[in-house]
Amino acid sequence: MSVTGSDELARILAAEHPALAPALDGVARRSLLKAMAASLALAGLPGCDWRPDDDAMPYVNTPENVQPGRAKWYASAVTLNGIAQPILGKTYTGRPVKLEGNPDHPLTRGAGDVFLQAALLGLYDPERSQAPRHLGRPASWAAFDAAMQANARALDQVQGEGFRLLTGAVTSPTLARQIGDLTRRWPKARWHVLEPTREDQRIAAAQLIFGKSLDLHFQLDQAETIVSFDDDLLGPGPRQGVQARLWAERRRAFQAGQGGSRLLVAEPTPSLTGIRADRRLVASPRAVADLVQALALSLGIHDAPAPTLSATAQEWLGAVSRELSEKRGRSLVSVGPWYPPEVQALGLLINEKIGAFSKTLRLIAPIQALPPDDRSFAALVADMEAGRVNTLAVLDANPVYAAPADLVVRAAMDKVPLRLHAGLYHDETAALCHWNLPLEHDLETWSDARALDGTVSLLQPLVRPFYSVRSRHTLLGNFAGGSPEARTVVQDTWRQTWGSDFDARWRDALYSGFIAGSAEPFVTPTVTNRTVIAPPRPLSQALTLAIRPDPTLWDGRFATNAWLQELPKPITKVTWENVIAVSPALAEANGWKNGDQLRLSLEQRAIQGTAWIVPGQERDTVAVTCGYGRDLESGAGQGGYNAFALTATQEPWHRSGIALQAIGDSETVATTEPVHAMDGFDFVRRVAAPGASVAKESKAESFYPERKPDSPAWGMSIDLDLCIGCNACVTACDAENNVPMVGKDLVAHGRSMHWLRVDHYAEDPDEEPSFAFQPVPCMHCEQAPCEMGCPVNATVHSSDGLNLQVYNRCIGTRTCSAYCPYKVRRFNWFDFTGNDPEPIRAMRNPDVTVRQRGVMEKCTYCVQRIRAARITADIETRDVRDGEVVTACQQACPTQAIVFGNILDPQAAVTQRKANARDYALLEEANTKPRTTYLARIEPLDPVERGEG
Amino acid sequence: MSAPSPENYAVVTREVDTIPIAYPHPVIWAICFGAALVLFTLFLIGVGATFRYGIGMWGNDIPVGWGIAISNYIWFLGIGHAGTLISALLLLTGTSRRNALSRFAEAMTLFAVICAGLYPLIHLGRPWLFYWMAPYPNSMTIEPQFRSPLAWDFFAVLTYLTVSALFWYIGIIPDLAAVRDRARKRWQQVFYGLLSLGWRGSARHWARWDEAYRLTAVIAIPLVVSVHSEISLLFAAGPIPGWTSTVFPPYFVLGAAFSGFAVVSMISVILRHALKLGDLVTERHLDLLGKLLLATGLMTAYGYWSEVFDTLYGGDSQELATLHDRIAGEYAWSYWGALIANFVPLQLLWWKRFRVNPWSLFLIGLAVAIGMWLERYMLLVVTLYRDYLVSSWGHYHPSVWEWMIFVGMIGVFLAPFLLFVRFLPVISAFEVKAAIFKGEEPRHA
Amino acid sequence: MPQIFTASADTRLRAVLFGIVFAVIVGMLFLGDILSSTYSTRVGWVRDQPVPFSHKHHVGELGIDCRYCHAGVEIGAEATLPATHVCMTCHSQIWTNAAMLAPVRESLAQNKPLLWHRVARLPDYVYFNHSIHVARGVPCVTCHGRIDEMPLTVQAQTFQMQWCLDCHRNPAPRLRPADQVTRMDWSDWDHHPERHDGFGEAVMQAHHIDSTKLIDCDVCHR
Amino acid sequence: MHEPGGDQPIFGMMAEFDRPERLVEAARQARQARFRALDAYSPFPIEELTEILELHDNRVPILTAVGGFLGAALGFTLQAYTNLAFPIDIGGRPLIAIPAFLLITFELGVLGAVLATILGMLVLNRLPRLHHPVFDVETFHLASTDKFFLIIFSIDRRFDAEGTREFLMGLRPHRIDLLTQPAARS
Repeated sequence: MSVTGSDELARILAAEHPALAPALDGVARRSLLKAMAASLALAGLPGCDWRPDDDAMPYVNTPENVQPGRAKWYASAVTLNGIAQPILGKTYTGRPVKLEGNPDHPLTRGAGDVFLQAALLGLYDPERSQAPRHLGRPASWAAFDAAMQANARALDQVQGEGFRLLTGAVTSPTLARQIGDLTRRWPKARWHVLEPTREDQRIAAAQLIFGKSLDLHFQLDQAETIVSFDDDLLGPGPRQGVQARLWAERRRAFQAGQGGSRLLVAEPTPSLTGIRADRRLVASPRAVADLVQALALSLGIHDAPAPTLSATAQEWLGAVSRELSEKRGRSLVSVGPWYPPEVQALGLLINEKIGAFSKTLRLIAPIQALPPDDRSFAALVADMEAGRVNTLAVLDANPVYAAPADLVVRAAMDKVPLRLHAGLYHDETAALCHWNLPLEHDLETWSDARALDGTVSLLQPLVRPFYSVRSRHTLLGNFAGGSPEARTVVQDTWRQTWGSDFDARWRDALYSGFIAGSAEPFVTPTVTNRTVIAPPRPLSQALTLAIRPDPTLWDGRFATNAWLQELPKPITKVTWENVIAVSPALAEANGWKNGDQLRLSLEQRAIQGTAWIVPGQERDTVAVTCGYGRDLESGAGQGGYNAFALTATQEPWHRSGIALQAIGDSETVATTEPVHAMDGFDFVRRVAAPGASVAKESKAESFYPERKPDSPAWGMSIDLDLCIGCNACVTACDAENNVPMVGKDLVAHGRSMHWLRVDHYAEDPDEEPSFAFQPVPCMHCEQAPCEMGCPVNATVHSSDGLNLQVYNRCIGTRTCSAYCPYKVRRFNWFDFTGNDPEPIRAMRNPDVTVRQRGVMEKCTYCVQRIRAARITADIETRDVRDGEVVTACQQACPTQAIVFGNILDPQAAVTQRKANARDYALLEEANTKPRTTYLARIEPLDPVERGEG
Repeated sequence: MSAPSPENYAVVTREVDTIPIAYPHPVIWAICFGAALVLFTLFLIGVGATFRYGIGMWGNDIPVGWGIAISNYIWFLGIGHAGTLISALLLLTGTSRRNALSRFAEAMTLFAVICAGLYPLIHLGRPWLFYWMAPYPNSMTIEPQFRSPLAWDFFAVLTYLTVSALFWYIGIIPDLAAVRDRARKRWQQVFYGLLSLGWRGSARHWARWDEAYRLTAVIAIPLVVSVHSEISLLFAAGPIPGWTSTVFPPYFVLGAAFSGFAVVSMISVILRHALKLGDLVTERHLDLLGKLLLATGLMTAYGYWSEVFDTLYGGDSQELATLHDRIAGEYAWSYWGALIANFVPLQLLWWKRFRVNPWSLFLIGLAVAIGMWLERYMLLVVTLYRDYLVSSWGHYHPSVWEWMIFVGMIGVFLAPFLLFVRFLPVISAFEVKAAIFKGEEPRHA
Repeated sequence: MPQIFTASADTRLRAVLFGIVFAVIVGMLFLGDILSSTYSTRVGWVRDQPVPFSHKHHVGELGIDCRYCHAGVEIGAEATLPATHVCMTCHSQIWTNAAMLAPVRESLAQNKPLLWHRVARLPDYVYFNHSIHVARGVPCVTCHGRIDEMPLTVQAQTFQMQWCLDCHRNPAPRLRPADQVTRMDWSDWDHHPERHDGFGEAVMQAHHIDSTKLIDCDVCHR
Repeated sequence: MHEPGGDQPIFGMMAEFDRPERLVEAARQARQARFRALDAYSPFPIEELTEILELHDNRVPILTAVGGFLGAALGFTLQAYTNLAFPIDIGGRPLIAIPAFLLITFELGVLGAVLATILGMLVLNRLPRLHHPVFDVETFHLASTDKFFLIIFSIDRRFDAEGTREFLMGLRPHRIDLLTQPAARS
């Protein structure tokens, strides 16, 4: 699905033809036409490109509180796995142009992730299905309604016998209520859930020992010691924003000398959590399970025979139990959702033993609405095959693509007389359904959803739908022959709850974006069953396969999202495809190199993927990610392989007995960072204790007159001790600054356009490397070499210390880039924006110039935000307050590793940050006096390494 | 030595000035010129495609934002330095031997500099705005940024081009007059009549001409040095390891002269053969060229050595890393290639018989031309593809379009040079005569 | 040897040489003129509009304040064009069926916006913010000219960078009392600057306006 | 004006020699015969002639110096002025960065010097001059090959057709021509 062919000719095409416009990868002409249709809805909204806009189109009737040319913020939420990610949406004349986490939300406090940021592109995605279809041909909603009413009448006769509803995870109280109503009306109808990345095994574990399903709530801000058994606490997913924020709170306290913050991780393949760990043990999935058992044993939780552990494992486990006994009540043990319920249960019992319950580990009633008793997806497939299903309504799920491979969904589908599919895309499932019903995107719909702690967010439309789409609530009503209006349905839910003071509370909820006090209360459950038997170990000694959700495409729902496709994976920095991660040892044993094509076969099924050597991966573990290998009609999302083809209902995440061999040929992988070794340099510096200071280089002399900076003097500080490498800053930057996406081939060619990159370092030894992340934006050097090199004054210094890039002055000599020691400048090799389809133009941030072909661009410290703040301040005749200018990356950072402000204001957060002893400048020896500086990583030696204990 | 006689003067005129009027081998010339035009077309195609679709057509990327375009710019400009330098030096040292070499050496300079000057223009991201490099009153009130090495280059190259052109032109006027006087066809008479500005060899004119010519020569030498020093600053002014060396200016100037003399040697051998100028471009000339080549070559070698020494002595880790990349990195072939092609064949020139043998001289010149190209490429690419931050390391592989433009650029050089050979006196006949008169240039046979 | 050239050839040659030099000089001057001419700046050019709206009538004669229609001018970057219903607030009462106003009624009836052609245009890479200029007392007339005397609206200034910089380099003389920005006739100030001596400087001091910072590139280019 | 203007009917009398030495000798004798308005034509510069005919002209070097100075001055003021007119902070460098400015100053200095020198030389030589009386001499086309000419201009005080001819005969030239002006011929 690459934008441009590998040869020159294809590049020409890329530059010339909209069909290959990089910002919207792999858009076929057909969908472009659709995009044009959509453009009618957007007509007159001033697109922001370099052509002077000649015509002006005022409103006929200015909507209330819309001020053309002035941004309005609306509180709403986007969902991931049905879980609310509360947002504030920035809109211009009714067009959302940027999403930010909702800082008022009691749980997230504004923390978000890449998926939250990228949801914006999802809204404007011309790949979306844009009108209903029947048997693949465009159809009218009227026809659909008629069909549904007929069908509903038939079902009424038989109490809904044979009607099956399949949804993704549901936390929406309204949707749950609607489903409830439906099943009351049709008692024999059944509701099933398929959410490929749902934490089913955790819920099962709770069932196992508490006798009821509960959600785990990790209070990372309370946990001074966290022991993670392959649980990616800080990794991608619905939990990332919240957990990263909580962990960072503890970490900041630790930096200030208040209590500890230690993270001990045992995992088979490097995760963001593992990279952040103080002690990381490389262990195969089976070894991880063994470790849990051994720990439980040492705590006297069971008396099963002790598993055999390697020396390093025992040593690590020793450190763990030492820590746990030291920090009783202030420590937490978590077991990855990938492990079977029994192991999970052991983890819970360990937590009980170490006094974690209702301190570092809170339990709440599940926020997801779950079907009563056994309504698993497997059961649905069984019924379908048995012909017990006559109407299958798929609402926002994609079973054909994501179902475990041991279920023959395609065949089963054929046995269903009437198949309805409601989704954002015309996906694999849609292709097998009679009716394809386009859904409204979260940003254009009325709905509600719950955050991790149960707090309900109201979803309100930030923009009038510009495709012919319907909300999930409306469609669910349609299935039952009705035609409810989404807003009313949602309001009804809350009218029932609130009764008389509905209007006031509704208004408040819309304004704040969430319903205050709707969080689930914590429960202190009693353990009803302690006889947990560990799972039978896989007998095979061969390779183990670890399947994980993809860090950028999640379960594949974002396959058409160019921002996420081109976002470098946090650890491999690979874009546009998923790779087969193998350990250095395994690769060497088999003579595999990065890029070699491997064939991974398991039972009768096999996938073909690209080998990628990952330092720090367990020797005999092979890691793959879901989400790629899509089969959309437009051809989008075809890169990589579909790992769901290797999953099984009973073993969704770990499989043994796989075979792996090279098939001979090799392919270039589009990675933004070919080399990950630091090569003995000290780009990322480390200190041993919070108070310690980094080795400062002697102050270098300069030929140039010392210039006293003039207030405000903008500067940035990035705390490498808080950075978890989640990439939220990168995506936020893409959205805020209209950064174009260029497609796989150009990325492979070293032409990716990200203004901000997160460097990942893995230093030898390969088996147990020491990792680090380092975000690198423009350093805004006070003595910038780039400025000196530019012959036309296109990159110059502003009086408040910004290193400016004046696009319209740039003639593209690229001298600035050649002279830049940090190589943070990006060049428009082709016309990356001129051919963007109308929806993408509508999405652009009007405050930022869209760059023309042949000009250099780079991080501006979000100068548009600085200027906006200064104008407001000037109008109010005051100085810009600290925290008034928040750069996009800073805002998006869930751990607040990035701080920005006026370094001449002694009170400013950034000034205090830079006063820290850990503060250092990258490449100090280049003597460029950067305004962006870093705080060193804190990596305390633990007792064993200190030679104690 | 035999006493000068009118015949001698007439012979010289016949040998040199008949060439433009009645060219000896028109067919061969036409074939060569046709070939040059084909190359020229390639150039147009390559540049056309680049302008239409963008610099992305090339292999450049981040970190290697510059590529062949800039290394060729330096290479061509280097070649362009020999002509003026050699002819000015020899003029001032009063060596009469220059007269055989100076003319086409200068012509080579002229066309090489034109080629060099084209590169910075076509490598721009928005070439249609190239004129922003020049100061002129404009509604933006923005002028060039004169601290930038590129701004310096802009002035340096323009000045150098103008000066070389004028130097070459006033040198050729008297011979144009001679051609005019022998021309019989009307169009030739008019053509050469106009070009020679009606020169009539008046003693008054000669006197002033001589002053002007020598003054220009005096000025030309520091100019040559300054221009390539500036080019070296295009690299050395940046903070990037491998470029910050202070040895760069002399290093570049010597390298330039080196490559230039190499190409002069090649051209003199070819012309000598093709136009039967054996008794004008004598073995002594070849010998002289050989010695110059050897001398500048050895000095360039010193530059290489001192660069390595500086790095090892300075011991800066980044500089050391770059040195390592040069001798053992992905592009080590360019370093060793340069080293070998530049200095190994060169050693033959210690022996006179290799200096005076046209073909050995030609081949050594060729080797040096290639070697210096590799050196320029190495200096640029090796430094850029791996600078400070490991995370931003990259690669550079020139695209077919870049090669096309390079090959085409050789056509851009050859086409006008062939026209020069065909229509203008390639040897400074009047100076040969002057030498005969002074008795410095005895006539053999 | 016969002469190649006639005696008059020299005269002609000199004429040609002189002609070339002359042509180059004149050509450059002419090019410069074209670029600064109203042909390229569009100053004073009338553009066709759906409705021949007369600022002369509405502002000059009826005395409607700029901000009644251009409501955004004080709070946002854009002055904003009036929505159709703003026009109709009056024209539903008066000139209710003037042919001239047909497009306006149509727009309201069919809920289709009027398509105006911009008169005061800036390139997309220039970010001009009305609110701050108005707040500091840069009167409308400075950039938009005597709009109250324009039967058909035309661009009053070149809007070239140089023109912007003239003011940004030395704002003081252009500053006026902020509460009178919409006033069109400032002849008394222009004719008797001494009467208002130091006003601009006072404003600049009061608001700590440093003109050296007003020419930072990012003031307009982002 | 060292040559007769168009108003003179006679331009001068020209003698042709086949050897440079003879020309030099002839020139010397002409000087001894106190002819002043003389010129010689040769295929290549002959320094002796410059001596004998006292053709030294130091205006060219002066022009060089002046041109060079003006060019350099222009170069520096251009850079200084533009930086003062729109002061922009470039990488914390000084606004007037003298070392950086010197390069362009030097280049423009060189340019000015060379332009002044060469254009000056042409102007002082009254070139281009396509049509000239001496071209009327039948064998003058050899003046660029291997013949050498001495001319005594009609404006010389001692010039009279007969006497001058006899004097020139005394120098044993190949031939002697009397040059008339085109004006007179028509």
